[in-house]
Amino acid sequence: MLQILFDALSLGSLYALGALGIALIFGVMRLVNFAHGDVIAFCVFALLWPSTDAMAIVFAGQLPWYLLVPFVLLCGAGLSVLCEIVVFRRFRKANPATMMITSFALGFVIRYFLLMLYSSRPKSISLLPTLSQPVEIFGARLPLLQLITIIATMAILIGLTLFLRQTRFGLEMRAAAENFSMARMLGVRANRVIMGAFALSGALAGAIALIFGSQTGTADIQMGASIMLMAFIATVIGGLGSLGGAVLAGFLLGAASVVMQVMLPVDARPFRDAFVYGAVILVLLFRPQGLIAARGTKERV
Amino acid sequence: MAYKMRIAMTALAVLSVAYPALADDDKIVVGFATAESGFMEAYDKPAQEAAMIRIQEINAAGGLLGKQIEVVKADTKSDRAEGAKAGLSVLDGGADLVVVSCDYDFGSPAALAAEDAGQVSFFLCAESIKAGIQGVGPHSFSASVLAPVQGATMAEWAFKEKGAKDFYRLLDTWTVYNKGICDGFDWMMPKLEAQGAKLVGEDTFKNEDASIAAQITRIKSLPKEPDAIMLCTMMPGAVSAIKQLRAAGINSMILNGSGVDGSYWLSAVPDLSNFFVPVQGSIYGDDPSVDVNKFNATYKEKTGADPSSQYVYPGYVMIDVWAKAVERAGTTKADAVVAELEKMKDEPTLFGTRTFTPELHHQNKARYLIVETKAGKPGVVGNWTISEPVPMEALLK
Amino acid sequence: MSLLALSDITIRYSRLTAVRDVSFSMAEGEILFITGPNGAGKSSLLRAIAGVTPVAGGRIDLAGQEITSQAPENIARLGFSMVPEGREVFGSLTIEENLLIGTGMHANNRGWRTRAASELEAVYATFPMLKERRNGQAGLLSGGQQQMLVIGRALMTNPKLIAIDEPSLGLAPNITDQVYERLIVLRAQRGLTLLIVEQSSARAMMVGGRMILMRGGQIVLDGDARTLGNGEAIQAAYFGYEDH
Amino acid sequence: MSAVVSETPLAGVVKAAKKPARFSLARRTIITPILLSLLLIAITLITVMTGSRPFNQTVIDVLVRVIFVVGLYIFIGNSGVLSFGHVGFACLGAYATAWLTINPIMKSSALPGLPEWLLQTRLPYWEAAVLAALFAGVAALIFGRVLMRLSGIAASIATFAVLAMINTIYSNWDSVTGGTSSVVGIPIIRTIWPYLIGAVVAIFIAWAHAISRSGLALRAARDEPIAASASGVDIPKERLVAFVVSGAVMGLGGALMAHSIGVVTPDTFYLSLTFTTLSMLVVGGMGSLSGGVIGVVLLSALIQALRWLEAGVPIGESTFAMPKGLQEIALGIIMIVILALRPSGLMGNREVTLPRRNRG
Repeated sequence: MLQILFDALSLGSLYALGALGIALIFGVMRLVNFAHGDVIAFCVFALLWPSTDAMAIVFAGQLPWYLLVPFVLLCGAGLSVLCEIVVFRRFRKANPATMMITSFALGFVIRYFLLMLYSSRPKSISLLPTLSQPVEIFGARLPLLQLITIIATMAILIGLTLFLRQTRFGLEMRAAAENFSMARMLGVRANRVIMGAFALSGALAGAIALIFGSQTGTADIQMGASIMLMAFIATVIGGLGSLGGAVLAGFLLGAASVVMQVMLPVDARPFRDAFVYGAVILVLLFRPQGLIAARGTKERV
Repeated sequence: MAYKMRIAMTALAVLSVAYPALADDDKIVVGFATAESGFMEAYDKPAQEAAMIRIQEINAAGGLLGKQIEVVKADTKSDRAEGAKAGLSVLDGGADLVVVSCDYDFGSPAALAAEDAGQVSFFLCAESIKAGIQGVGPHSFSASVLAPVQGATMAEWAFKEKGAKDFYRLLDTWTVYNKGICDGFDWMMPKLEAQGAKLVGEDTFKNEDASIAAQITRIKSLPKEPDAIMLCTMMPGAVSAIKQLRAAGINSMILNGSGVDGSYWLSAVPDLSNFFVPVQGSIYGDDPSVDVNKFNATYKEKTGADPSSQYVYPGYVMIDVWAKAVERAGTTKADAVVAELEKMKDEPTLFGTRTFTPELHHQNKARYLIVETKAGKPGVVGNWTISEPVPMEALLK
Repeated sequence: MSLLALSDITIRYSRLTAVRDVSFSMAEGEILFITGPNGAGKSSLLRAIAGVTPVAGGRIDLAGQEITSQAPENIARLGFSMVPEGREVFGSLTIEENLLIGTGMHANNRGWRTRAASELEAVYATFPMLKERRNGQAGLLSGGQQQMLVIGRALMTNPKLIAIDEPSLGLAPNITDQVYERLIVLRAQRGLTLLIVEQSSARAMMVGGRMILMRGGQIVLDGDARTLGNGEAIQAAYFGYEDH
Repeated sequence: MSAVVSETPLAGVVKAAKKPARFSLARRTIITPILLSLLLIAITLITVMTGSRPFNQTVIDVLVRVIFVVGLYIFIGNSGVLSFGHVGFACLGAYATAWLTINPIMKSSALPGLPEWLLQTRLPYWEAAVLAALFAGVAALIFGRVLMRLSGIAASIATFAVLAMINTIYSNWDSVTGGTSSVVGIPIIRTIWPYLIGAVVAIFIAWAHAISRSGLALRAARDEPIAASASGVDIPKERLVAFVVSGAVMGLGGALMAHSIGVVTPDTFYLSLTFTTLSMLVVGGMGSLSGGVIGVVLLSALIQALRWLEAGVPIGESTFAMPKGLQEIALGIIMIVILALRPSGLMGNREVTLPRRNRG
């Protein structure tokens, strides 16, 4: 039972972090950033030296953890901000569909760039190998990594909450997420807030890359995609623009996935995702504005 | 509008020049409709390199039927629709043999194009029964061994040689290949159960699942850790699954298909032990056959790297058996070559024997070397040939 | 020198022209009402000054600088503060947080809280109700309270000119009275320039000051609110001639 | 007279859709589908003249994509709601045609879970394609009944959930769909004409829907949602009509795609096809039928040109070849540039028509 709880929490953590990364950008820009998954993949590959050999040449991955973690977070933030400056800045006034397709095209560019440098073969990396040891807690034997994932996610969530609540930048960001043009009329600098949101979102992508990378031990071009999809769904059913909702929905999706895997009979288990998506449709039908509708969010016409 | 149309047409007209249609009977042409870019490239390229090595050997020894073998290539871009185009384009290039992608799904559009044109097609290393008569037609073959043979081999070997009694089956539903391994395992299990083995549980996951924690919890809730886990999966999800199994403290034997062969990923699971893979030949320099080790050296010399996994070898086998059949038929005419291929019974090759029949253009029984990874070091620990061939019913499941 | 000057402003939404060739200017300390029926282009005009609606033609100057097509945050920095139609409080933020947003632009990160504190005290002195509920969610306030909040929020940017779009919208008349009372006091205290948009001219006549009447995207009358308000001309100008 | 927002043109449009007015509307707009069809016919004729088999296959592919993108346009363009789920209907169509056309002997061994009557059926491909389209349309009706209440991004996600459900079910229902493995034995049609006919039919269906009362009402609702519902437009109902029609067109496209390569798997009809087709629509111009068709033609031509560069172009003595993989990168960048320059797509909301006429 305890084990199931931990399983649900650790999977939910990944989805929640992903959903946050998407919700942050959506909040300030109304952009559903499909390139987010590719930023995650990029962060993992940044640890390797570009080569198309089957054997991965570990490069930054060899750094001690206290350098490795900031390195990956910076990679994510850097790439994300770069995307904003080079591409998304030009699309501030575009309609959501155009922005979505643009972000998809950008993700496509990043993915094929990685493919060219590293080839399509998934590469193995041993990231923070000490974390793969099992530990015993309350009678349940858990991978240490699972525990660290949960703790790290909680720490990130608390840190982010403090940042958003206690700093001026956080305040500006929350205001901008709720009503961007009003915030600007009060002197909030659009570029700064949007770049901040991209940087945070990119750093979150880096965090996911670290967790996911050490959990799977693999760097794969496609690796961001599945998390990105779930995160995207979590963002919507959580209530677009609501950060709290995104986190909640992320954990719920993780829990739904794990619980269904446990409860369903073996023949129905391959259909697990169909049930999860069915539940998503149900949630949307009953709460089209999401679980936690961002209060006061104005539909921009 | 008219202007745009003109541009489009000019572009199209120019493009059509890029596909010259030539057919020349003085030459023997092998056409590769394989992935040179995209997802499948990593799988097709090594086998294709091996095929090229065999072609060069043949050419160096005077060619086939006294003619040099020429090669034409078209990129499938790891895309099915592009695959069909690539197949047609090597056929237009005069291919007598159409070599298609490693995977049935990606290779079949090109193979079907070859079948339409009445030409022989060979899958580089597809391990599904469909890669042949059943899924393409009477002129199609695969150079590798069926996936169910791998599952069956591992089950029987673990039971007979390692004394494993309690088996657990963990299937990744992502691909037919994965399902094939487990199908072979499922066919073998009742025979072993009659002798005292037991299937203590089963579960599924998806290759791209971020975490298989729930599946692991199910294994851990068993009264006793199973002796062996039959893990029917492939890259990249395999690494993640193996890592998570070991991280959770499950130390059972892990039995696999050939898809996880290779040492390139072992760094992800430091000190991995009790881990077993069936292979057609060893890339680790300890193959019992001297010729295999010699081939590995040649491969390194030509490509600058050691073979990354056993999937290099079927490419070599493919050209080898096809060339023999052409030699025996005295022609590259498809029907004659197919007839010769179907006469092959336990035909020796560098990497085990090959048998083709008018019912099956694939191997339903093969000798496999078993590679054990112990403390992160893989090495051959034995070989096994299943007691009877996997029957058609189990293959077509 | 005028504080705000518009010349030949035209605003278009795709094929629709909302404001056509509008020019006027405001002196420092002036109070100006813009009135007119729905769709006259009043709000568009305010939003154009604030920089959130692009102008198709013309020029806007604020405090001697051209601000046409400037970013809203830069216009705010020059001393223009906007209280938009429908108030637009940040509903999920607390009242104090709503107020604090506007102080960000004048302080560096470190000095921010201390600097903001003195501004806050001044606003709380004007609107004691806000202080009482400072940690409450802004979205839960009543309409009148929200109106106080957004005026307070506009004050926090330390503006020279406050533009208010329909402060009476959705408020009971006695609440509207209170709002205006505070505005008049504030104007006296701080030497503020006020630009107020109202649909009806009644309030303008009551408060006094200058009034511009717009209709169909153009200025039709401009003069002293009290003298204009009593004439027959305003009736005709407001409703226009009957079509067809 | 100054232009003041007073009344939306909507009421007028809906009223105008009465019989005689509609006839003149049809006459006024029919030139668009005709021109688009002529474009496709011209491309096809050139293809046939070159006689190159791979090129023939390339153009078949383009025509199939035209069907998909036109199918997407019928829903997305008219309703303004982005759908990520339509490729799911293409999947249904492709499998339906597989069930109907595969040789019964092969079928009973590969797909034993099919009902007896279906196992015995074997239809010519064009009958199967029509039935596949109907099947996809019915499925769209069932899903649409539930989903069309939603709008905006919630609707987009819900349609995606439909795609994911279809994909999961078709990937695992081994006895009926063959699971993730390819379904084989679908007759391959390598002549180009059926695909041309399919694409032209799709274009005319889209046109007919667009000028129908339902299509007009839906577009009015897209532009002025509040005014539309005030004047009695039942938005969910009109959306449902578009959803069903577009689902059927997607089904037709899926069926033809199956016949063009001869094998189907569920993941042929998943994310990558979704994004390719959506990109073509958005780059061409989401709000216009011409935009969709031209988006496909131009992007396909661009892809081919880049591939040709990748394969190597002789320049004088030497051969210039782009590094492998650069093609996709270039494609992505060009798409971004096009969208940056023309955020509402190449065509915007305009349709191709003859000069001197009103564009609009």
